[in-house]
Amino acid sequence: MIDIFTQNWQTILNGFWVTILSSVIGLVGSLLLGTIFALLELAPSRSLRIIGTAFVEFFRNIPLLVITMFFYVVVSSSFKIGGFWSGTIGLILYTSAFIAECLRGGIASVDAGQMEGARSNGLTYTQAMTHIVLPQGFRLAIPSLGNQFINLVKNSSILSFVAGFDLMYQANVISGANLDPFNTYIIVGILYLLITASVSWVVKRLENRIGKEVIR
Amino acid sequence: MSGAFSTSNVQYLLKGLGVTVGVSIISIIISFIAGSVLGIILYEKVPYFTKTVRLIVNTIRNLPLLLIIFFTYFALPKLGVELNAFSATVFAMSVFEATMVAEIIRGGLLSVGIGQTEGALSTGMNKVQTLWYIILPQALKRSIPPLISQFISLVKDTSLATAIVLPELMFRSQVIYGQNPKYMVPMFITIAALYFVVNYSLSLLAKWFDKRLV
Amino acid sequence: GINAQKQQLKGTDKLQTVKETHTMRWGVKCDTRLFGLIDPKTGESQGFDVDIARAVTAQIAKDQGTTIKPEFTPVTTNSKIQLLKNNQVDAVAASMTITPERAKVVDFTKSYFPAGQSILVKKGSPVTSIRDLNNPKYTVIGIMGTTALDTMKKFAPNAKVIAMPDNSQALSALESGQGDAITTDNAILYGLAQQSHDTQVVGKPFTNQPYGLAVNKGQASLRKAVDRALQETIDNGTYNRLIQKWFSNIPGLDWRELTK
Amino acid sequence: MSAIIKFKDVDKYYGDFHALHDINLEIDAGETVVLIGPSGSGKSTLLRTINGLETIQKGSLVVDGADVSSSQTNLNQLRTDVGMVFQHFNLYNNKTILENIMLAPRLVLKRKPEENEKIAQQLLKRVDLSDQAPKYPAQLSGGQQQRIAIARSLAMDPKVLLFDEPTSALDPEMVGSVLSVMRDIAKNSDMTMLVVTHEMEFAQAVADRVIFMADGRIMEDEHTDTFFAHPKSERARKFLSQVEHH
Amino acid sequence: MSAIIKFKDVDKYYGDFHALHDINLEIDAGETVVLIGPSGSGKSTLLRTINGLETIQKGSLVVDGADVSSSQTNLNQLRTDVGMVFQHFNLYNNKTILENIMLAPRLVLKRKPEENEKIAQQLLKRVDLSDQAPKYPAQLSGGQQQRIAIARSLAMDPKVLLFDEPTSALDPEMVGSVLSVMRDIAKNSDMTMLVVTHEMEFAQAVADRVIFMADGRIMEDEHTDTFFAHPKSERARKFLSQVEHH
Ligand SMILES: Nc1ncnc2c1ncn2[C@@H]1O[C@H](COP(=O)(O)OP(=O)(O)OP(=O)(O)O)[C@@H](O)[C@H]1O
Ligand SMILES: Nc1ncnc2c1ncn2[C@@H]1O[C@H](COP(=O)(O)OP(=O)(O)OP(=O)(O)O)[C@@H](O)[C@H]1O
Ligand SMILES: [Mg+2]
Ligand SMILES: [Mg+2]
Repeated sequence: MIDIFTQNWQTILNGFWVTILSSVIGLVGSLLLGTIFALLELAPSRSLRIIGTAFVEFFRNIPLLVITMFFYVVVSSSFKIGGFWSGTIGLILYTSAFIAECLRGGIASVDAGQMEGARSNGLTYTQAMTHIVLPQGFRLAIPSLGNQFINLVKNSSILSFVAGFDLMYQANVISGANLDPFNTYIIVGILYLLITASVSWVVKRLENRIGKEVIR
Repeated sequence: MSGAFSTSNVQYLLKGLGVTVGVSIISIIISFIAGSVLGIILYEKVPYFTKTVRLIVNTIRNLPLLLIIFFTYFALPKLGVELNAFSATVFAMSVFEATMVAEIIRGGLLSVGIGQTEGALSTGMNKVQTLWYIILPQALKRSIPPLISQFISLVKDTSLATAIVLPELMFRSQVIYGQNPKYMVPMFITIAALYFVVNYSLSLLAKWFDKRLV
Repeated sequence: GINAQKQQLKGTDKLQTVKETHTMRWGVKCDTRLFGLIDPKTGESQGFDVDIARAVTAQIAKDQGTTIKPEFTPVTTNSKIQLLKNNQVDAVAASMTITPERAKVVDFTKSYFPAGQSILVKKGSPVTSIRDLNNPKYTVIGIMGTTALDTMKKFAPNAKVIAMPDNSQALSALESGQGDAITTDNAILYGLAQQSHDTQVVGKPFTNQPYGLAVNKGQASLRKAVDRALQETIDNGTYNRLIQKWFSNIPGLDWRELTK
Repeated sequence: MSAIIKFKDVDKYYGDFHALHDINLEIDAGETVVLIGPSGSGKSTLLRTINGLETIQKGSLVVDGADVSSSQTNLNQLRTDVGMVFQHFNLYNNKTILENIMLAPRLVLKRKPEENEKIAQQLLKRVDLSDQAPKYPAQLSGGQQQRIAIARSLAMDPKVLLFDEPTSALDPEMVGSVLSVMRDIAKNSDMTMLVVTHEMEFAQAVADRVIFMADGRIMEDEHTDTFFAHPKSERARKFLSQVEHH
Repeated sequence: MSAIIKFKDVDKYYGDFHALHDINLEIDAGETVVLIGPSGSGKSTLLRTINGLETIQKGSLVVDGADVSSSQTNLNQLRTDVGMVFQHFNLYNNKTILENIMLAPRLVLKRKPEENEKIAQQLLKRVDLSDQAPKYPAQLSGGQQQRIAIARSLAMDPKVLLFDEPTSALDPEMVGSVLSVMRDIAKNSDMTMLVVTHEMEFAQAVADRVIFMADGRIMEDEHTDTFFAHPKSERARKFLSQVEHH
């Protein structure tokens, strides 16, 4: 098993970095887009709410592979995007729908008393939202956001469908050549676990730090 | 009628929907049963055993499903387990989703609250009776909405089986637009719509349960 | 247990199994025009490879004095050898080039199709041969897991390279301008050219990469049976009929050159 | 003295449910009024209409000259004059004690930082919790949290303070300290106070008037001594006996 | 009469936290004992050790002849003899009222269906809730739920009944009905009762003995009249004044 790594370490490492890069871009992009979707879904205006909900429901209910392939074979014929960006854009759109749901859930689970307390104290709706409810909503959403980030890392293997040169893609190339899929996939699996475990660890730490501040 | 929606293409695609739904239903049933058992083991903290199960569940949960599919189809035969694309997909999905279901069931069991357990124990019921008559029914009821969400993911994830040439919906759409690039956009719209209809109905069901449970 | 079973499988004479079960499991392509492409009407792969596999199976049956039904499992470039090694198929007829590397892990019959690598470009492209591509401003598209990319690097070391999972995606990558040429076996390129009218194959094939049928290592009797059946289909004219059936109406290709 | 809170023929519905029936009530500036009644009788609802947390469907409600029922009225403005203390405190979980007190004065009254902090510290002293300023709400006991909630309301310098069962979520030993802060405000300021509570001793000691509600209606509205000495209605007598003697 | 509950030098830890210090206590069969003390003093913990919901780390605890601290003891058996009523009722949310009462007798005592239902109906009558049998717990008020919880415990015909603040999660008007059921049991049965409560009037009226706890220790253990007339410790005096007079 070791020799698979020693013989292919460059290929594997390349794939590893592509997976991390795509995940990080996916994380930042989907967090931004997801927050926008969530705010749209909670907006006072009915038409904004409908737009937000439509986006979220659409991307939540079709497979990531469909979104990714659409960018790869259809969109790429007009805009020159390769496998990496088709996959990463697919990841961002798909994940942002889930992040929007997490944030909405977080905000909903902030005790209604927080809003009432703030309003009774004279704060406007916007002030109460930005100073009191949203910050608590984000914190309450951290565990479920963490789950989404782990899913994001796992889902980045979608790049292998579109020649995105990620870890999964390289695993297929290597095992197609050495005909030892057993050990090749185990090695690659360990690398994936390395990334997902690190994400869990960071999320746990964040949870604990914030848990000390807000005990519910 | 010819073009993207010729009779034979439509029939071919609908059969793919059948495969997608078939794989999904079988995997849902197996993963629900296996996941419930795992979930109870995780909840009950059986010495050593639970720790082992926890390690396995965490490992599988944190791997890409695609990797598990490839592993099942290409690597498991080396151990003498021969699977065709269909059974390999069902096996991989069931294993992966069972770990997801386990976590949901465990969460459901925990959310029932210690008070129910203490109430039951204090009337002289033993642990198994308490679990079976009091905790599990409430936990399952609470788990329905997150389980449905998980099963929506499962339905979507069947598309990954194109990688091992399972002739499900996504694969068949590729075959059809492989005939003619002009069919690409119609095919994407069609399969997106098909997946959406199946999954959105499921998510409406989840919302309905959600409302009824509060 | 599992290991004993595995030993047993390895020791099994596949030809015997084929005769006993009256089925021969073939791995064929599902995405390769002219050789193995799924037809939505039947849901089955159709093409020259598939017909050859059928003819060979029928011939073996005749030779062995029994009935044998061919069974087809769709494979990808990436998975065909793995499935053969895993005993998930008995033989492969999947536009597979005979190479010394592969010959180490599988056994080939003699060649049944004289393939060679060529390039496909958009009509009107300044590229007219492989030499023109030897320039960093060009990107060449290959198919994941095929030998074509390695070979191409010898002829045009300066070109950039991307790999696509299958042929139809390679074609759409060419059409969408992600690359300037596709390189793979000429026969496949003819299929693509037939499919997409603003592309053409240019230049002569610059390699000799004959296709062979393959069986797993250690199956001498099966390999001999397949080889013999293949020769018989050539001898009795079936082979040439199939060449004509699949390659007679491709513009620019004289199918007679392919007959044996 | 003129009425600072004035209900006239007010009705309130939650959907089809008729929560307040034909409420007529005037409370003068500086008065301390205690509101009692069985669970579900509409006490909280009545209180919450006063600062616009609930809207009324019929009648008129004027608070400090502003018509609460009119959509023209700026509720944010009104709420700076009408503070509210909740059963479950509702302190801002994500802010320290000091920030809890200083936030609304800073955002709404645009009070200068130094002045804001000075006032906040004085209030902390008044509720006897000066040493807790840097902590977060979750680190305090219920009784302490409730005293902070009172200080937070006082920081806005309101004319009216509403209390909705301020001690009923507290452990018995915590109740005393909160009531004594409330007693202090009632005696030593000209604040108008309207208090929903089940603490009858407190009511007897501090209230000018007692209002007894049942089924969304005001059943009695009497001077404190009169009410406790001679409750008129059968309902009130029964209620008092249940609450006082178990 | 001999002791049905017997603590000898009992210590209990939650991890590092020393929750019960050197508890020595004997309760005779048929006695009604009230346990009081400030929040966190260990009242619930002490109660919960008696039916094995919490394990002790030192000393011995014998209940109805069974050594609770021994791993040999069948706790399920013990718990059929020791019922418990919780602050938050803990009725089975997924069962009707009648099923709540009948479940444990059916599963544990293997009581016959007809007899089981007959007894359950009698108990429902005793707690004055005969008409609620087919409802689910969530459809009842807190006071009603607590009376059902008592009936559920009685259905097992226990020798000991433990109550952990049975009325402190209730609206004030609900408290009376629950206390009167408890009073009925204390007077009209030979049940041994151990009650944690803040209801001092109830304690004075019903208890044979009062135990006062603080910081995990038993500070006083006196006859009811003696305790209320002359609490020995400063802690007890302070506690009584806080709980009784706000
Ligand atoms: N948001 C709401 N939607 C529907 N009904 C409500 C709502 N809030 C209160 N109610 C109902 O209105 C009635 C009065 O409720 P309210 O909270 O004012 O009573 P209360 O006197 O404060 O009772 P408690 O002593 O239990 O706090 C109750 O029947 C209650 O169920
Ligand atoms: N499961 C537990 N883990 C750790 N500490 C606990 C646990 N349960 C109780 N404690 C601690 O033990 C001490 C005694 O708790 P206990 O619940 O017995 O007090 P109590 O007298 O019943 O108080 P209250 O009147 O608030 O119910 C408290 O300091 C509490 O924080
Ligand atoms: Mg209320
Ligand atoms: Mg307690």
